Amino acid sequence: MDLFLWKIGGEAGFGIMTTGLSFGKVAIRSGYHVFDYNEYPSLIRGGHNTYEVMISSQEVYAQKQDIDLLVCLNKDTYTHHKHRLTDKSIVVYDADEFTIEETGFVKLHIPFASMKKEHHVMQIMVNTIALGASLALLSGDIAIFYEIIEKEFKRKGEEVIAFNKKLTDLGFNYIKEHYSEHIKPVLTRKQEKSKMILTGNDAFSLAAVVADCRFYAAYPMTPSSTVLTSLAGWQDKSKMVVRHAEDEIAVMNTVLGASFAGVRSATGTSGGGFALMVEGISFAGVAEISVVVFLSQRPGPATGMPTWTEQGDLLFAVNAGHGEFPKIVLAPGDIHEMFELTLKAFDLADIYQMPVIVMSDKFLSESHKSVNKEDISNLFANYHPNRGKLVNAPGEGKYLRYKITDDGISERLLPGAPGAFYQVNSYEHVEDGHTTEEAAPRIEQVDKRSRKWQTYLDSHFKAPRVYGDIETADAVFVSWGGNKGPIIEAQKMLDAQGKKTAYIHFTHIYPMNTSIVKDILSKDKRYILIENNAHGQFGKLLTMETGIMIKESLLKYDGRPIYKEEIVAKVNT
Amino acid sequence: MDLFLWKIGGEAGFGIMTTGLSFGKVAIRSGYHVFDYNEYPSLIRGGHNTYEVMISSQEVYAQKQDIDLLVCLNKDTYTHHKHRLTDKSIVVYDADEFTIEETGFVKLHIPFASMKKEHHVMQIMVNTIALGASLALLSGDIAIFYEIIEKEFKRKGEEVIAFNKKLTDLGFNYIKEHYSEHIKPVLTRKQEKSKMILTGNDAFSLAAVVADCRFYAAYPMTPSSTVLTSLAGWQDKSKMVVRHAEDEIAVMNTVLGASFAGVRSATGTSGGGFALMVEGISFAGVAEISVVVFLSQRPGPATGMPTWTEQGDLLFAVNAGHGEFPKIVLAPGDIHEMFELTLKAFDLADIYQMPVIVMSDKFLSESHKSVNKEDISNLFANYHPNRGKLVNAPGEGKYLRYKITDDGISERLLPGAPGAFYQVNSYEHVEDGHTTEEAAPRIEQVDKRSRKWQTYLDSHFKAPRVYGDIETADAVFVSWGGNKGPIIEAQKMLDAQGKKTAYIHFTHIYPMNTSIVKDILSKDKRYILIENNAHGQFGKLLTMETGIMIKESLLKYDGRPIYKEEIVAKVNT
Amino acid sequence: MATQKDFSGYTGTWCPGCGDWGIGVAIKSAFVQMGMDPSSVGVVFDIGCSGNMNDVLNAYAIHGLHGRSVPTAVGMKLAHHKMPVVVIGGDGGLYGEGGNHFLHASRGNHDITLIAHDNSVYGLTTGQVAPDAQKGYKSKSTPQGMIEVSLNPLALALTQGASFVAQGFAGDVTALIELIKKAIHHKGFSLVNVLQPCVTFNKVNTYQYYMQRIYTLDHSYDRTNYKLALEKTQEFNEEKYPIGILYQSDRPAYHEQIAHLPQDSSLRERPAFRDFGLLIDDFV
Amino acid sequence: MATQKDFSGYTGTWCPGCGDWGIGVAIKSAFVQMGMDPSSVGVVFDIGCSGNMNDVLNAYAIHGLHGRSVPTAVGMKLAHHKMPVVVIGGDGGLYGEGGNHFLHASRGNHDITLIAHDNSVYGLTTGQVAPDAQKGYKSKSTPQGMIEVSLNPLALALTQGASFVAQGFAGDVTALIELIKKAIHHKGFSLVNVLQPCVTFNKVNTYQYYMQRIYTLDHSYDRTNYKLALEKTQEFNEEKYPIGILYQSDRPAYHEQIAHLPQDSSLRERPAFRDFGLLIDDFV
Ligand SMILES: Cc1ncc(C[n+]2csc(CCOP(=O)(O)OP(=O)(O)O)c2C)c(N)n1
Ligand SMILES: Cc1ncc(C[n+]2csc(CCOP(=O)(O)OP(=O)(O)O)c2C)c(N)n1
Ligand code: SF4
Ligand code: SF4
Ligand SMILES: [Mg+2]
Ligand SMILES: [Mg+2]
Repeated sequence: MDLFLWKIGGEAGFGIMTTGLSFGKVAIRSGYHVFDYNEYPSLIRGGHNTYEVMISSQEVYAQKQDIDLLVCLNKDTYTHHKHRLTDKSIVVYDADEFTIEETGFVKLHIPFASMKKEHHVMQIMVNTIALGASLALLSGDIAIFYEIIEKEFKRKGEEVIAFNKKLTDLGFNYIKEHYSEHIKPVLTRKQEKSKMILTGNDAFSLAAVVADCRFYAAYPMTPSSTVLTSLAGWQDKSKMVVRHAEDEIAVMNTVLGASFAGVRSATGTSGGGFALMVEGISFAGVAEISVVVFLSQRPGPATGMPTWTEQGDLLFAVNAGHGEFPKIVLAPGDIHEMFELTLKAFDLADIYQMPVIVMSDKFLSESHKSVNKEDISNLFANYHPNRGKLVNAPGEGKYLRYKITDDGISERLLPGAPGAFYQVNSYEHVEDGHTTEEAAPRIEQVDKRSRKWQTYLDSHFKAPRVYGDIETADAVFVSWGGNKGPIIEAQKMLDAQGKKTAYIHFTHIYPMNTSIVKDILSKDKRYILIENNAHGQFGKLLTMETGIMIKESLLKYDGRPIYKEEIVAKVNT
Repeated sequence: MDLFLWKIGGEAGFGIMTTGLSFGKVAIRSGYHVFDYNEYPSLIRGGHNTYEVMISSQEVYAQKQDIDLLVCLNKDTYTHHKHRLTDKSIVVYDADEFTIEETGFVKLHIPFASMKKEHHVMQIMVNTIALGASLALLSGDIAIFYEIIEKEFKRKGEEVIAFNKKLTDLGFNYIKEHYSEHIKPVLTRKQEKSKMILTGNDAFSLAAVVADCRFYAAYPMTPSSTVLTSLAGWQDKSKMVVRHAEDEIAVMNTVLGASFAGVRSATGTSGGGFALMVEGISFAGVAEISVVVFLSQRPGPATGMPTWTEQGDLLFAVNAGHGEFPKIVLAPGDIHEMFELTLKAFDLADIYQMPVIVMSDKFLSESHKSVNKEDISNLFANYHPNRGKLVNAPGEGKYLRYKITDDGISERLLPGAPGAFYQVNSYEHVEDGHTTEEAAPRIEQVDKRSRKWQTYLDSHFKAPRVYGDIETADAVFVSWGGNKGPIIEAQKMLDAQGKKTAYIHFTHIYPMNTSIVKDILSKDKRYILIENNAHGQFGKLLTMETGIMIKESLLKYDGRPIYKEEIVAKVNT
Repeated sequence: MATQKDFSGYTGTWCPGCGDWGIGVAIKSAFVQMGMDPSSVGVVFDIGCSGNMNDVLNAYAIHGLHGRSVPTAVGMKLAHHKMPVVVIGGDGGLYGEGGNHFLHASRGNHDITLIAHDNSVYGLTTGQVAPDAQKGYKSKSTPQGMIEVSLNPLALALTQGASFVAQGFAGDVTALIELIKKAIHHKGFSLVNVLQPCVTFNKVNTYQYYMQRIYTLDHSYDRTNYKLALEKTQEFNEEKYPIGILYQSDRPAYHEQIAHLPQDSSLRERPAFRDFGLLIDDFV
Repeated sequence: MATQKDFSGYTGTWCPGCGDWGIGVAIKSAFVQMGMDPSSVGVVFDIGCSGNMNDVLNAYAIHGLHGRSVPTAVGMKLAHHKMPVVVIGGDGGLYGEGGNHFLHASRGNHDITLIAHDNSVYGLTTGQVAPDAQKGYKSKSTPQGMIEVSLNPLALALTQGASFVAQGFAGDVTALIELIKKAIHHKGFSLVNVLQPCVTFNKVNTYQYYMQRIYTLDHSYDRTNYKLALEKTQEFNEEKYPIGILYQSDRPAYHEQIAHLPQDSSLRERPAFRDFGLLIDDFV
């Protein structure tokens, strides 16, 4: 399979991100699939910033260890990544700025510094030169990048556009002139179905709009902030009301107020902000208010490592909120699942009138992947909100907000409906919503709420999807969330080595149908738990629910995502 | 065994609580053991209030179902409790106010209303008449109650004292005159060792002072509030600084600031307030700041049933805080354990430099039990704080707050020590406390923090105590917290029925030594999980840690504590 | 038209003589006099004795979390701004636990009405001090007297942007009705700080106490004068309590300033957005 | 005596030209000039670009939670009041997330010094609006402009009881040093709101912008006059920024009012209480 990894690095604060994304856009417009991963420090300036893009003619889900083309805008980029070079790697750098002693790969000097000086450009524009050079080396069509420049700088006018094109040419032509022998046919234009390129956060944001979420409140917190800023930026088109509130507690309660009043509402945050919302989640639980909470994890505890990745909040999310009440936790594993599960999350929140948490992590939230545009458009076009038992007018008799029912779900009347009124209540309550401290209604309401879980398990829980065949597998991976990408890619590698594997991919994290799960985990197989955390939290959750303990595990907790090669190595030990 | 249950009930807001406690004090001063349980609504007025006191010449840990003497200050008291009367029961009431149709027990009319009118007293003083009557019926020594009156009203002067004594006499003499045939020798004065009578909250508060906790901050929340108000009230004696802060978030962070600066610090709350503290707990986890958090549970979710009892916050507490870090959760089962474990909690927090949560619930927090005064005095006298690796001055070389050590614990230098400085950090950090985002120090610090757990398990974890003999038991109870009382009492009842039982009582809830726990739970026995919640959370925790699932359970979640008779019934099904 | 009875749920559980009784009557009367009915008004109750009005007052209501009634009400308003939204809470919840929301909702001028029960204590948790108590106030949690100076809710709201700042007295229901009506009628953030004797736990700020120290702002008072209002808010340092509207301005409410919110319908009632192509374009 | 170098940790990671550089220098200079050394001062850093001063400034320090530096500092002070305690944070953390603490710590007059980096944005999370930005401020999170009016930190502190309220400018380090010294020297809650250009995300409130609008409070200004100060705090509505101490009073600090706290040692240093019998007596 063709898999090419392009990587660029430079000082933080100099537009590496934009450059990386532009590169990815060229790739999809040229007919390729991409997956990217970026690293940046929790500083505005002064640290190191990298961006790597996988290019493939097949769908691709994760990056790889070997770098095929490394573009170094500073020395650190080289130093930090030289261990990832092979004899096929090409390194682009400015030999006037620093020297590279090592050999065993292709070194291409481009005089970035003198070009910068000659053309009086800022450091940030050097990226454009480097991008031009990259395109040349990979047989990219410069016209495609021109289109991107035109779109991006439309507002800034012709002059800016022309200047950017010129910078692109500079790099492009330098390669053509000096290193034509190193040019590889990686981005040769192909006719393919149109693609989109987006991150997990983009997918959540888009899906929220599609789900007819009309109110989003948040307080910025990496790596969830771009949901807030995207949704805020789209307001004039989408007509969503987006509010950056004073703190996460306000956020949560405002969202609950809006949801009560009848609009689909959501919020997003990371662990620290989520910690401030858990009281509200408990409130949503007892008052039976629909809400979708997007939780994008980063390494904790506390402030932790804000711009890195981890899956360290799972058990906290599952057990979030004091007291006992039902909630649903979903975890998409890739962009497509983020679309599907976000749409589903809004439906579930309405159907079951409870909090639904959609979990992500920095790796999934901020890595771009290409998806087929038509698939997504169809998904959107065919989606129509299911608002469950929401009604516009009260029926016969006294309206009872918390009416005892077999499925645990009561009719929910839109506030303002004439001829009725009711209260939702954070206290335990009787059917009409009034406070009670009596034993009998307490038990009734606890049981009613619990039945919603059973109804969900019967109607909407989805068993984990299995990639590969468990029966014939030598190793069976068990995992969740963004690890899906590296695992799928590792399976391909192992397959090529003649090793059969299967992957049990959980998306419907909590609650779970224990008999289904028990069944799938009880074969006489080598199960390997893979998690991006130290405690093996999903493994613990599986044990809690089924009693099964998975003995082998690959746990990574240094803030970096799991690489497919690490999985392969694990299997081969 | 002699077990006598006295119960009084009346309208909320009329001093039932004080009366109940006074009754208990008479009992301990007469040489008896007591245990009490009270119920009151989450209203200042208008609801119903009851107080029941068990009296025994042996140590007693819980109330019982059958009421021996029921004092009804209103009709509700009778109606709510008539199902708990037996043919031996006595009911005291005012037949001028309401009539009792049922028969089959002893009905004693006392004209409370006309006495009230005749003597121009407020409703609240009728309690004193009723208390006098109770003492007469139970052969109590009125002089003992006189002493209590004298102590209580010392500040109010002789007149008030005399008047209260007169009211007592009124009830006392009425019984002697009219119902001498019903007098029972329940409170006949005995010479016994001095006792104290206190609640779980009292025990926590006292132990905090003894542990040399110097700073306590809190925001009121039932059923934890009396810790705040007791400690605040003792300030002039104890010199503790007690602060009622603006919210629970302030509380938590203030406590952490004080702890950093070197004083033992604690806070207390219930589920909703705890929810607001979890971000701070995560901070304490990564920054390695010692803190004791007293979590007294009430039925949730959200506001729930504020004045009732439940054990619904266990998994929330165990998993509290985003990210992965060690914490310790302890749960005393009775007053004596509350003393011991609170003292231990302060030591553990200092030794392991992490958050230690002491769990209680309304039942344990607000029920009084008698304990041997000398035992407690000795416990206190023999206690000396173990502050772990706290040092006054830096050693050789650069001081490293987060130095990597084998046991995971680093020296902690008192801020202000000359010649040094350091920072504690909510970000991931290197040994000196400065922020890092590098993989290697991240792994090192995560591992270091985890090792503290291992050290704790090796050095301070205490295996569950077993009451009875598992080998010979027909049924083995598994439980935690305040259920201990009813279970111990149920064991006595079952024993009398010829049924052998054992009780595995967990106090060191989390983390747990899995091999010890596995071992004790793997016998071929009828295990019964007993919890005061709906989800069987401790059972889930046991499964998570050991894979073992306890099949039978007794779960109660109506806000009421478990009664020993319910346990007996469970065993007999 | 709806009557007091339509608004009346269960009987209140307040202590006899509690100021909350009067406030409860005033709120219901105001609702009735404004021609509202329980289906046409949204109420968010905080947690406290004050919030226990939830059982007494019929409406589309949320009995939410302690201290969080304000943001909850903000959400309710934004989702369906056609409905008037009233917050009923105590000084512990609104100014203590929820102080940050109070402050920022003032800035936002959200069109909600706060009826703050100023009793200087935490009634429901049996009498700890509230932040607007007087310095030195002795309570269960401050037996040596509160060290902090009083929180000044009127000054806080005023300096942070509230467009309607008023003070009422639970002992004068007639005047309170008028204030509440004006507050609800006002478009924007309106605070009615109601001096409310807690007969059970507050032995200082009694009816008697207030009766001697309140005075009514008469017609000569110019409530559009910000500076004057600012001065009025300082009077409580001298234990003087002006009753009436201290300040009112007509700056637009938050929801009126959201360009894409249909003012004549509401966020809830507008048609769904389905033109997803507009957004997809960003990602190709 | 300690020097600037003793206080200097790593090199800052702020953007070139960021106002934080100037504030950093001012803080260190103030510490040095006051004869302090890194062992004698406590600092609590909030989370933000401002809080990232943690790597630059040596002290007994806590780099705590976003928005929670004030209560953390309060605890530090109460436990060991001999040590001066300084809070370094941003306007997002101190006035947004932490607004409630700011408000209540003002009331308490806790003896801590806040150096608030007023840059109108959330720097570290790349440029969303902060609550003290001007109404209409366009940012990533408010692309149509902030709807709320500015939070007024000076008025907030002043009306809620802070005993020292000042404003500085990151572009005038010399004056800032003096302000910081006075603030630390002051016994009680001291706020230094520092106008701080964020060159990366705030294109409105630049050095230029402030240079044209600041003015220094001269000797004729009476900083003990509360009313005058109150007026001064309102000037920012007209985009005028007084620099200097707006208000100072000598009401006692919180810890000075705790009767049982030994003033000459500290809570930490006092002998342990062991007379448990005194308390046991309540329970017999
Ligand atoms: C997060 C949280 N903390 C504490 C409580 C406990 N609590 C309930 S009501 C109350 C105070 C009530 O005081 P106030 O808001 O002034 O109302 P009042 O009873 O005086 O009307 C408190 C602290 C709670 N329910 N939730
Ligand atoms: C509870 C929580 N919410 C959000 C964040 C993310 N966060 C980190 S810094 C910051 C804002 C920084 O703004 P400010 O306080 O003004 O400081 P500045 O960077 O401008 O100096 C935010 C929102 C966090 N760390 N914790
Ligand atoms: S405690 Fe106070 S505020 Fe609460 S109902 Fe009684 S008098 Fe009213
Ligand atoms: S982003 Fe702004 S506040 Fe942060 S370092 Fe850069 S200039 Fe300073
Ligand atoms: Mg109050
Ligand atoms: Mg800022």
